[in-house]
Amino acid sequence: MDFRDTPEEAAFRAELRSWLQENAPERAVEAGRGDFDALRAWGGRLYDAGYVGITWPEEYGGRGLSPTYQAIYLEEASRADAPNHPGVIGLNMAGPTIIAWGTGEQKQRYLKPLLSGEEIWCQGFSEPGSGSDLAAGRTSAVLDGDHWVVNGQKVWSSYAHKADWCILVVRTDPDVPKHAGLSYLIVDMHAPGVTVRPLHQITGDPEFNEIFFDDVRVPRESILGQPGDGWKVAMTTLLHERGTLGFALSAELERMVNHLVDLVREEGPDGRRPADDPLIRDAVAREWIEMQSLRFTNYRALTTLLETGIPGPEGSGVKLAWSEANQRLTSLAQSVFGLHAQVTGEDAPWNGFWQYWQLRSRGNTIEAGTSEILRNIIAERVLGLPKGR
Amino acid sequence: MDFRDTPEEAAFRAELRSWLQENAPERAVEAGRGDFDALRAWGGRLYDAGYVGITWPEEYGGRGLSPTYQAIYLEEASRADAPNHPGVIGLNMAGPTIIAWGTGEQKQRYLKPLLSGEEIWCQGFSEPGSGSDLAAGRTSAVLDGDHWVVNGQKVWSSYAHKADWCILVVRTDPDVPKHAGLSYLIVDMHAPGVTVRPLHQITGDPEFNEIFFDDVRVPRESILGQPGDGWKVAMTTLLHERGTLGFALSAELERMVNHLVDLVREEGPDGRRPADDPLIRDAVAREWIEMQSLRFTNYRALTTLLETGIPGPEGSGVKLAWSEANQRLTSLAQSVFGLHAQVTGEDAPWNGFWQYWQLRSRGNTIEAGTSEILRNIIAERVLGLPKGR
Amino acid sequence: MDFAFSEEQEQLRGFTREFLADRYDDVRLARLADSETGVDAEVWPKLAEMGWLDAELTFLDQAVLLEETGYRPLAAPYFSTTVLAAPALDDEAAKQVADGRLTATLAWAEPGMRQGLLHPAGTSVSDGRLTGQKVLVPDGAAVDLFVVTAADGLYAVNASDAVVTPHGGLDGTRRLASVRFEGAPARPLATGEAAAALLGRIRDRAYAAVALEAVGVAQRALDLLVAYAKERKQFGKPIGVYQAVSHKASDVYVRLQEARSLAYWAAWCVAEDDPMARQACLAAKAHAGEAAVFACESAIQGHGGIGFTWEHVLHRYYKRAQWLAAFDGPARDQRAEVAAFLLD
Amino acid sequence: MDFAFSEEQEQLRGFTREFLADRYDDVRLARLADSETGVDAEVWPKLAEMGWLDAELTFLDQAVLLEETGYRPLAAPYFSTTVLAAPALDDEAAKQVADGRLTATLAWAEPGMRQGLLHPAGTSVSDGRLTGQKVLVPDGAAVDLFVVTAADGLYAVNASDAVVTPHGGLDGTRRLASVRFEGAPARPLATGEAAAALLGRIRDRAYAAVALEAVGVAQRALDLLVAYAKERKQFGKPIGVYQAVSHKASDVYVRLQEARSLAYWAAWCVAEDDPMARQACLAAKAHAGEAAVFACESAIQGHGGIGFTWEHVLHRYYKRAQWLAAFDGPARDQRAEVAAFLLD
Repeated sequence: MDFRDTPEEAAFRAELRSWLQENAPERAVEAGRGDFDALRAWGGRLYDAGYVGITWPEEYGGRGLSPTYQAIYLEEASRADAPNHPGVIGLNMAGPTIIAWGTGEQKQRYLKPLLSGEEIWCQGFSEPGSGSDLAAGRTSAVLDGDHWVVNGQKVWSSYAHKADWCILVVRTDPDVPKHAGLSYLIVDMHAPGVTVRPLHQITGDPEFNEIFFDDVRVPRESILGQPGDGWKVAMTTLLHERGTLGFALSAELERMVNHLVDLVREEGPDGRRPADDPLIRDAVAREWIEMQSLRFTNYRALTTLLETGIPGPEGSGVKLAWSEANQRLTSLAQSVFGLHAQVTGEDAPWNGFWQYWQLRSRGNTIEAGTSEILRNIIAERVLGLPKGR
Repeated sequence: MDFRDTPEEAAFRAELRSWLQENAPERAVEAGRGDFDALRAWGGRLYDAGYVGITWPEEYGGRGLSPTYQAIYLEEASRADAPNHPGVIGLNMAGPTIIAWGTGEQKQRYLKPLLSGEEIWCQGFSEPGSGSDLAAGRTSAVLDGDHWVVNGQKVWSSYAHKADWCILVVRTDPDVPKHAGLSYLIVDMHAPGVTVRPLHQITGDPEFNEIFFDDVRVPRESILGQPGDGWKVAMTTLLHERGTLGFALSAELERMVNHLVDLVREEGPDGRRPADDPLIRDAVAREWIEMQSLRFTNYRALTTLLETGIPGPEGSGVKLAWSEANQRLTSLAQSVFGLHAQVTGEDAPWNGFWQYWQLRSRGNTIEAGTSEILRNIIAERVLGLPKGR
Repeated sequence: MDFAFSEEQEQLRGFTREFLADRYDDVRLARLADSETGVDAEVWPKLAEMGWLDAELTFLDQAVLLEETGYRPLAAPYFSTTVLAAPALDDEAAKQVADGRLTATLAWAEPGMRQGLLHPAGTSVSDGRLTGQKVLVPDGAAVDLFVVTAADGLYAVNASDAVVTPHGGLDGTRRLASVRFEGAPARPLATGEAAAALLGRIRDRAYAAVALEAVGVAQRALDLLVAYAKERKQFGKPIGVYQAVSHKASDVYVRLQEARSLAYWAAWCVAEDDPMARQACLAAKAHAGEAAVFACESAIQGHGGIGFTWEHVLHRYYKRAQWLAAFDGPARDQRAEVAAFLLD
Repeated sequence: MDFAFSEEQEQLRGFTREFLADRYDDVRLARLADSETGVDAEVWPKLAEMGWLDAELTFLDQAVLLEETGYRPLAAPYFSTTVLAAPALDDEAAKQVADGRLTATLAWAEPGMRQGLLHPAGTSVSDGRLTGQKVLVPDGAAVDLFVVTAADGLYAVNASDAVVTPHGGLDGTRRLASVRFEGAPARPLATGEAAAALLGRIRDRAYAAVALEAVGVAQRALDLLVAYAKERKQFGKPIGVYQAVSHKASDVYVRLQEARSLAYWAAWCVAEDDPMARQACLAAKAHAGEAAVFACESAIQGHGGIGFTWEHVLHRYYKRAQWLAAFDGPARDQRAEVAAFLLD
């Protein structure tokens, strides 16, 4: 057991830190509101500097390093308060799935522009009638000559309004049991018949979207795996979404804790310093401890991953715990403003930062696996309890 | 809406208060450890003074008053820190069931000695294999001439080691669906074949018991309702257990909050006053508010009861909320002692009061309907959600 | 001992609920909240007609209205006028309020000073002219008159004599404003100890009102959650069969009933000027504010993604719940005062 | 970056778990806890044999032992001797400990004074004789030697020179005692700033050890809960299918993993004398103590009535969890110190 960086890791960290100091733009206060073109440019600079696809094979534009380096990147980027690469869906979901299931041609075609931020990806998994129940999806694809013809509707798709490509789960065989009839397509978001409708969140920002497919023609070969493999391929996607998520989340939480510390040490609009209130002190310490516990839980999962190639089960609770911590933390922050927390626009305290993130945090226990589903998964897959459904 | 006592209620309260001041013995610190004969004598004195069976018909030794007077009794007894009548199972479970289902003879025979504390009752509902699932019980009663012959085992029966009578749910017909085959007997605990084995709790005290029935002969007429009515009769018992419970619980909580206030205002063994700690102040205020919320929720349910004859649904959450409040409150109290909380015997702080009640409180979410079952009941019967089982 | 509203009060509740449901269905509420001012300009005369502004209404009668305007938010300065301002008004202004000709609010908080209702104010009056800066004034851009706290008492100032800066607000139908007074003509309403006592009564009343509204908010959130849990299916069953959903709904129900009991107790104490009024109002505000937030958060979670959208009405209730919970400081501030009663 | 125990350490864990499970099955544990002294008098030489007392053990090696003695409580003053006392001992005493010939503990708390490990002591020494009253001494009636905090440093006093009053304890295998010294011969171990620094290191170490034990306790409680949830049927199904049970088990699992991560971090910091040791140990103790209590309470609830009986082993773990959570003050005390690092 040794938490210190190896000399190589330390060098990587030092180089990265100074690169970030010189290059990272200021992070927009509110996620959905940033300038997307500027973000895309930032993604390109990150890629050019070698900080995107750190763990991906070199032949596809990656750097072939161990996940430890990715963890270091996430920590440092968060400490520098740098914005995220805009291609999160591509990096965390589409990319790893293509690496696992794609043909050589597909890898050549899609991976590099994904890393550089030139092409943005989105995902089409959920449907209005089937939230957490992926296998109940009804969006269909029917083979017509050399093309799949896709019809249906997807929802909760972030970045769809900016995306060039979509990883799409469709039903290609309605006559077999529901898991067996799914396939996994790569769909051009600029194709005729694709319509994106932004869904505004409770923050007011359009972060997720609905996607409508109306006789969209998709080349027959734009499929990952074989027809009928859709469920298995999607599980790879979700595994990777969750597998690489932990460090990103604890890094996010570290950033929020740091902001919280800044906030409570400031003098408030009523002349008091929240940090002088023992109840607030107790709550801040609790979240710092929570953040460290998630950080080191990630390290444990990472160690297992390095040793066995499979992430440790310790990590499965990180998203669950993070989402609730982030909700507590942002609510605490809002509470120090009193009614002032309600004022929006230019008179909003902290330029609306806490307002936005407090509201945004209510989605944390819903998106990327609801807390209810995650608790089921831990109970069934980690603890071996009998299935409740 | 008027929370003030009517002149009659005020007179009753004043008389009771001064009577308690003169007559109430000191309450034993730890429930299961008191002197039972002294408690029984106290029950007799209470009865002679007219404070037992306040709402029961006068013909059976009650006073025929409205439930408001029972609520006043519970409030005042708790404020005076007076011990409970030892016949709680009789008063809250057996008695109301006999009033509802008993024959004239049964009422004449059983009710008066129950009120006076001369005869103690226990209940036999749960079995080792069927905790919350009453209808899965297997203790059997077979008719043999003029007697039921009872065989089986019951568990979680408080006062069984002191009891003269037991209300017992038995299976009299194994061939019909499980709810339909139950009957409800009154069993003499001194009859041959009845064996009581005390179960020690995590407090170390024997408060509950196992009861073994080995060819116990029960007179044929010692039944409430008809053979096969057992489920319905038992539901009456449980309704009454829960119906009259609310005020007893909020009165208990008021007593505990008062003790907590005393505790934190005292100087601790380290020279500090817990009441100077803002975190403790916040927690104490929280429990005081919780207590008031339960108290007034009971008043609302009581008003509905007075108006309609049926307790209001508001009351169904009182036991649930009380049990968790009592757990938080007693844990908070123990926390102010530090490691000293661990010392038992004559060196225990507060003579072991908080130690006992903190451990005892863990049973609160299990006994008389587990919190899980109570949440099911609220969801299904009050909110009308579909049954999960 | 009687813990029920009278038959007349229950009738009033019925009318009120119907009126509000009719006028402020979820679509209309959203439209108003997102409008320029957040105010339904035409509703005020109707309130007067229906008798909501009558001086004879007891606070228990008003409790019914307040709970219902939590259940269906009313886009008008009703809380500000009748709860925050009315108790301080002189007869003439009170009569105008009762006739539906005057709306008002209370302006107390000042930048750089403790902002509780009972904290001292720095605003000063000299020669009948008031000068000072007030912030976080509820419905500050929607009323005709300000009741202003000053160092030596309470004053009435016409809105037309003040410089009002309206703010955007999370809760679109109850926005805040900053108000600057630059030697504005001011009419004294109360001074010295009388003013302090009056402000204390206003705060009690406001806490009770906030608690009542919070109960209405929580009830609506629970109703939405339960309805959705019966209808929405996942994995082939209505989600209400899963204990993760049904037990959460049960917990909301229990908290809501507790909050309601405290809110009614507080309302009765205010109506009767009961000696426990202060504690009851602190308890009700602290508990009900948190209960409403909890109810809304549980309902959003129960709805999944759809409950997180701007289109769904839930976030309107959530923001109102947050407004109420934040009013005059978070629950921990009220608990600190309760603790002082218990422990000092 | 490597967050795993070495192969040797994992082997040590295997041996340890086997040894403890063998020697302290639930029945034996109960018998010992309810015995006169709560101590397994014969186990000490075996610990020495197995190398548990070796001076060469790193704190990471010991971390393995401590976690396992939480999973299966060891009825011997191992924590007191090796965690609380050993770091202060002089070479001679340390050698005796390593040989299994000496047990020891630390006596710090005094009546009427702040009782934290780092609070000043009033006990005084003059002419090599120590006089004072100590309370809440862990394993105070089961050891040969006391390390005693005095106003000017740390001293060693033989148990035979002290008046020891054993107390009954909720946790039967880790009881407390009061110890009076009336001019007892005392050997100085450290004085002045060196003593203060030493005591600080002892406290860090003790917090890490408490956290590690708490992790073991929580793991056992979770294992018992999961096993019972698979086997116990209600309404025709194993209770583990109900989310009220399975989600609670999931929550325990998550909290346990968090606690474990913090405990290992703390242990590593102590072993390496890392600059973050103080914060890591505070965090680990606060979190893991509460996590163990939560795990035990959840397991008791999941077991229903049977988990609430004296016969069932769960309450032994619950009382140990409470002991650990209470050690040197509840979690809020440790969080207050963490807050000081962050905010002051």
